[in-house]
Amino acid sequence: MTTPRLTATAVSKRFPGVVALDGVTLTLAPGEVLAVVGENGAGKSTLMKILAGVYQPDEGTVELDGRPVRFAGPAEATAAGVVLIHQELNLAENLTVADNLFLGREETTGGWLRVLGRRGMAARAAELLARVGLPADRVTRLVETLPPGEKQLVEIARALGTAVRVLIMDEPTSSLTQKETERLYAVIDSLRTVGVSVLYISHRLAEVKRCADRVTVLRDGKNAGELPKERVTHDNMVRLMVGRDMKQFYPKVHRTGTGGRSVLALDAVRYRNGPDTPVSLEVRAGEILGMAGLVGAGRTELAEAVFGVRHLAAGALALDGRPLAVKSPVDAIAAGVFLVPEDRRLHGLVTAESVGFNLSLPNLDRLRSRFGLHRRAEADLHATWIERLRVKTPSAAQTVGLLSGGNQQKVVYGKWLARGPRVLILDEPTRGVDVGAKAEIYALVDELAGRGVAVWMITSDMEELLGMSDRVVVMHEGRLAGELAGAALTEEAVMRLATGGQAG
Amino acid sequence: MMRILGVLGLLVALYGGLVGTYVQNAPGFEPTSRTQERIQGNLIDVASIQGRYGVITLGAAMVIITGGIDLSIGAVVGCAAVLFGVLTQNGVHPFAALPLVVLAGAGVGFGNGLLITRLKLQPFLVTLCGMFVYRGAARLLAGSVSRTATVEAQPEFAASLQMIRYVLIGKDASGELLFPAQFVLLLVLAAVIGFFLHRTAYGRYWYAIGHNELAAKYAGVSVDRQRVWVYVVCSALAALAGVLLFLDMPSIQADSGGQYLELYAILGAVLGGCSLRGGEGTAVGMVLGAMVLPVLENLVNIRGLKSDLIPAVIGLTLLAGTILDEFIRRRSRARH
Amino acid sequence: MMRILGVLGLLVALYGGLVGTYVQNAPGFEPTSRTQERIQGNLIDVASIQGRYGVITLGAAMVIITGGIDLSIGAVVGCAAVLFGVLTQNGVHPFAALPLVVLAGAGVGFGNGLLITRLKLQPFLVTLCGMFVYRGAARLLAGSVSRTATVEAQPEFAASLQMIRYVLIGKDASGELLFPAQFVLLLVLAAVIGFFLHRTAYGRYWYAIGHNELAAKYAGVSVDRQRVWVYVVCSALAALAGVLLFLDMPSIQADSGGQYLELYAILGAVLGGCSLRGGEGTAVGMVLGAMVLPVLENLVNIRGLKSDLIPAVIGLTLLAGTILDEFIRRRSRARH
Amino acid sequence: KDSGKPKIAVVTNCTDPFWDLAEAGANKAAQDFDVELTFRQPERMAAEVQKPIIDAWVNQGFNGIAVSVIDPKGQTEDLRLVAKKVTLVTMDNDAPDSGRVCYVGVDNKEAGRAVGRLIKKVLPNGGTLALFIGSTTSANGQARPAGVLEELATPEANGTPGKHPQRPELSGKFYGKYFLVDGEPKTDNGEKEKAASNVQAMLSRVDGVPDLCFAGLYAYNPPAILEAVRAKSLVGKVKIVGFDENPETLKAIADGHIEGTVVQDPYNYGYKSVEILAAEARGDTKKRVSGSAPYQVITREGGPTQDINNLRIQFPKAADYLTTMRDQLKIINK
Ligand SMILES: Nc1ncnc2c1ncn2[C@@H]1O[C@H](COP(=O)(O)OP(=O)(O)OP(=O)(O)O)[C@@H](O)[C@H]1O
Ligand SMILES: Nc1ncnc2c1ncn2[C@@H]1O[C@H](COP(=O)(O)OP(=O)(O)OP(=O)(O)O)[C@@H](O)[C@H]1O
Ligand SMILES: [Mg+2]
Ligand SMILES: [Mg+2]
Repeated sequence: MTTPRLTATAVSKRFPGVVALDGVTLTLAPGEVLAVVGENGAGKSTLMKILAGVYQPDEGTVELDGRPVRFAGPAEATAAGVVLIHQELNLAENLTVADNLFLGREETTGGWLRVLGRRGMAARAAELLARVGLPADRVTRLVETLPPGEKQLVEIARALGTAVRVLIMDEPTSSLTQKETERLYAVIDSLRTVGVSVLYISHRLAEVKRCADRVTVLRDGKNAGELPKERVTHDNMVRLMVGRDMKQFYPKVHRTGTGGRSVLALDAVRYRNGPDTPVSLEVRAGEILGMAGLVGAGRTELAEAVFGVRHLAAGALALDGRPLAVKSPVDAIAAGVFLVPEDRRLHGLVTAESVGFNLSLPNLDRLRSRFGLHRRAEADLHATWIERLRVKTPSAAQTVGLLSGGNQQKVVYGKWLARGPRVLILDEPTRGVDVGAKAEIYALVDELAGRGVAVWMITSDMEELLGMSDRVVVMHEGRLAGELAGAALTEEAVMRLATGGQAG
Repeated sequence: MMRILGVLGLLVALYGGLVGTYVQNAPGFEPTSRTQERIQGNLIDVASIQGRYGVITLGAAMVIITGGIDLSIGAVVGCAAVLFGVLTQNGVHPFAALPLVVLAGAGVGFGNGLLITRLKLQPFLVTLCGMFVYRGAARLLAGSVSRTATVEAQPEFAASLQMIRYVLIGKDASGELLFPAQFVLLLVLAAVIGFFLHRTAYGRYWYAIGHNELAAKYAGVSVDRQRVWVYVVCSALAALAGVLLFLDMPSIQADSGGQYLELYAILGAVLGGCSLRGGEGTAVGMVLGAMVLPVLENLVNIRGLKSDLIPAVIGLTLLAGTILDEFIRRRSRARH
Repeated sequence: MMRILGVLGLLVALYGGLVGTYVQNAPGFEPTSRTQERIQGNLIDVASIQGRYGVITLGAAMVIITGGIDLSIGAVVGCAAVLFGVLTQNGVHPFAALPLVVLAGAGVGFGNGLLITRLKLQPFLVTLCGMFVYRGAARLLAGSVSRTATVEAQPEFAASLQMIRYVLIGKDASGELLFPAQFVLLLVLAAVIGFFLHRTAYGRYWYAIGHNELAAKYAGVSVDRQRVWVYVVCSALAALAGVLLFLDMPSIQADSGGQYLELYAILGAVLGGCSLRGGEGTAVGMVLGAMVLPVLENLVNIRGLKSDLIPAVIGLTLLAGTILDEFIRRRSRARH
Repeated sequence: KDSGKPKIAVVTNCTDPFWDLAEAGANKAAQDFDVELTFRQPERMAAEVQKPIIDAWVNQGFNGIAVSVIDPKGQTEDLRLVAKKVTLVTMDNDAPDSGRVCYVGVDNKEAGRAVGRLIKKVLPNGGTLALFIGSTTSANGQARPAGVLEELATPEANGTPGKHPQRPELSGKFYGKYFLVDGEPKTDNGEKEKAASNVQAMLSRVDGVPDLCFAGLYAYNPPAILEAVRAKSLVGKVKIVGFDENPETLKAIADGHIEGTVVQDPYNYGYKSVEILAAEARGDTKKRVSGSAPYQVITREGGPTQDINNLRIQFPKAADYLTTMRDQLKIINK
């Protein structure tokens, strides 16, 4: 038997009030693709950060090629060939793509002067981008002008630019669509053939099935089991992760399906600095309207325009048949139109504040009493929604930014559900959310739709799109490319529209 | 909570030093009761100044909590003092001049706020320009103002001026300081602001804006309106402090009245636990933070340090306090 | 690119106003060549001051690019000037004193940097305390210093001092200003710093740190070391400016030498396109930004404005420039 | 530990080398008369900075305090309260109704007149004048320019607005035969660099005008004027008249680059104040002085003592005065 590329033995890590990892063990062979799955907060990211030198373990050892290592920081790990792509984007957005690709390991001349070899880096940058499927003109673009999906690809390209021997990807596909994900599989396959080991974290179990050689499952910071390639099935993974079987993953219990009355209508809407093509669509009561499109198709921007973050340049909105004027989110929220944003940490949560603070924030006007805020009512609200959404947190006073990604997402839902939506715009509703929580969220959304809430779900997750939508509209380069429902709603049809083709 | 321990420790040390100096320097023949009396008189003087500092610190701290900064505070204090003097000297009754000046201060804050929110200018820059502008406005209004000059020009205001002075400063007609009314005022204002910060929706909005303006916006907070409000309150408090300065000080020079107060106010806020990154700070902390510099200056005065030593001593003490504070916070975080 | 247009417009307007004032005020009998000569003489005077402002602006801007701030610049300038005076007066050769003082400045920056990176203190607070401390250090060193006092104490240094003065300031032995050497120095330093900012890996690190410190850290940038470096450079430049001040001014008082310069330096950096949020700014912009205030003050002086009007006019002009800048940027963004 | 000696304190109006001389004198007197001395130069010239210092001393039970008043009218009431509790002496600037036991210092307006006389001597046939000063909000900042202009324009001291005869673009005011550019002193708020750039801009404006005189009325102004004049190579062409005894000024007078300066003898302010307060603390009221002290006029060559407006005015040589000053400063090592 060859020495494993990487082993972690009995690794533990504690944070104030939380045991994130408790004696976790993991091995990774050269050229192997190992998927790590687990519920939100199971400790996946923490384990990866320990492997990559971001954290030091409280107990346990990490060995690389049989030799014990203790990286003092990410730079040391990278130098040893262990590269981590973080769950959250970590780019210097004020610099160009090329600058980011080589940040910290620039090609330089002139000794200590470290003069940038810009020509050489530009050429290599173009190669790296080509490997992840990005066009060469991105090389000189500022990262802040790229849509989130492309930023994620830049992160991956950056990792490929190093002498990587162990590539750790923490939910690399959460902001990627099908097409880019396929591209990523190809990259992974090519890495595997040259002997690079890959650690792959994802909540999209179909992906895991597609590309993993082996699956390790974490639960509550402990090893919950391992599945060899032939035993990697959706149900097996779920059973190990959650500890029980799960039925009815994409429920359609409460919904009436298409054909309800129109709740939110967009009539030839254009927004400032947006595409020239007007968009018209309707979201109806009792249905979930899915919206598909490639990265950067303009779905997020359209949703933001309806929510009042972007200014309408033309067209009109109507709610329940009455005109709706939205100048800012204040108006949208007053009308009952809520947005669960794509970028949770930037737009969804005040991460430095507590769970309770965030749950209360849009509901404060209802908690008002004569002497400021009605504290009892507020505490009730916190307790109610933490419990109903099963948010895994020590208390309502816990800082939201310290929760795992999925639990953070639940808090975002909680703050809107507490207010009672009429229209719920979900932009990537389950990004970074584990299977269990996903099922809970789907059930919740189904129930809301059944109660007459219009649900507009923007998603890049094909499984979710097909599983949950009653009707799907597809966007391509800022315009509506077509609508699909019933039997016409297939993966192929969606992809064809999304890439600019005609509906079948 | 932990944010307060550092500044509390610093204050205890400073007050200890103060009392120690008195006891140590008391003439041998002096009865203890007399020493106590002198200490008390001195503490009242200090409290009086702390009160005025505190008023502007509250404003600065509110701005800082929302992630902004206001460098025009000192100039607004000076300008407000001069404005109050000029108004009363020209026949505006003090009872009317006081709200007028505070209103003018609010107007200044409104202007700052609009420039920052509508035109999206950087607060540092806007209020730095404001610092020049309001200082200039003060100089255009008058060279210097004083109660004496006002009473000379409008003898019939003497009684009303004295009344305001008694209520706001705590000085009797002879100018004797009877009680630190400014500190009482600070406590009242801090209670009001503390109520808003910690017990109402507005406070939540301010913290949210300071931490993450976008998230606040996406949660339906009218970010711009709240920010403007905060600047309005800050400048109105600065204007109020200007009136206090006028009433308390023998004379105000337009070119230097209130100078540096913005730095002291910001310092007070930061010592009291506000982070300049926004989103942090408590009303209690603000009051404690504002108390530091006046005690420190007083300690330096009564110890009769050489003038040349003073800035270094003040700087090093503040630095030591800051470091102490940081260590206490780290401890508490580690133990948590 | 667009960041520069606003300040460029402002400068063009100010220089236009300056030349216009001369032409308009030229006596009828004066030959044009004589008017030109006078304009030129004045522009040299202005450039000389711009040069010195620029030196500290470069430092302030570098700190700002990495997302920090340095309020101790003015105090370091004053302290360095005094130190240079005291050293030379006590027999240290000017050629040795110059590097020594710059080194001392670097040491100050090193201290600031360590406090900020190791103890994780807020830059605003550390450098505000520094402002007191270094001002105090200057006062402890001496009351005031001057070239004359140095030459009197060490007559053998007269020639070397004059040589340094000629090279760095451009003044001949009689004190006549022959050419704006300080501006030349600024251009040289700006070229060096521009090279580092825009052409080397270090510059990339500074921008990255300013925008997203964590991203830089994860990319393997030794964030703390880079930040310390930047503070070192900033304070070393301030110390150099202190020596320039010593050489250019008749005498420097420890209590006031270099006062307010930190604000002017920050203003220059921001006008030149640095954002106080970090991660933005260009070397060309810094130079242009530093040029604004001296021309503006000169224009105001040349037009013979009443002294009391001057601060208000300066404040409003800067504000107008800032607003103009913002509009140009918005335009360019919309068109993009 | 408490020494049992009388405790005397002196507070000035700001920090300045001028006050170092006073501090030297005060220290000497403290030795001579065996008292404990606290001498304080506050950070900037503002009553709001000075007041808390005085209050702290009063509470600390000092026996006597000497104050350089900033705004006599405004501060009188406050000082009256101080005078009730401790012995008060005013120096440098007086507040006559404050209840102080006496005033040590010159009459700033009288001293300003002496500057006016120097200007007249330099430009006997009239000419163009520019005045530079830190600020005009304090008592001395008002009295000095007023004295200068009164001397030049007696009896019509308010000046007549007008344009410069040869350079109509320069507006200002006429005081007798003298034209004051802009009709007011140019202020710099104590910022030394601004003091320099003020002069520089003025030089550029009056370039080519004959019979020029620049007068600097705060201690740092004359050297700032000289530096700017040198930078334009105009030494001798622009006459400079000063105030106070900045060493740079004195040296320039000795070199013939500045015409003369009017000095107040701050060493004696410090010495005298402490002497009086020490005596008062021991119940001796005989040391009190009355009236204002004589100023001195320093020129390169010096001159015989004269009686002017009931004051005995000395005219020492610059070089001699400089030497005296150095000796005085030795006591505080500056
Ligand atoms: N810096 C931290 N401070 C405190 N608690 C933390 C910190 N980082 C992680 N945690 C906690 O440790 C636990 C494990 O978190 P981790 O991010 O590793 O989970 P995860 O498996 O990656 O979840 P997800 O799938 O949601 O990303 C969680 O309970 C989380 O709240
Ligand atoms: N090919 C592209 N190159 C650069 N920018 C693009 C490209 N396509 C779209 N964008 C930009 O992306 C933004 C639209 O992205 P938006 O986030 O609304 O799309 P999305 O469909 O939600 O995609 P994502 O899956 O990335 O969220 C616009 O600002 C647009 O200018
Ligand atoms: Mg994770
Ligand atoms: Mg999107």
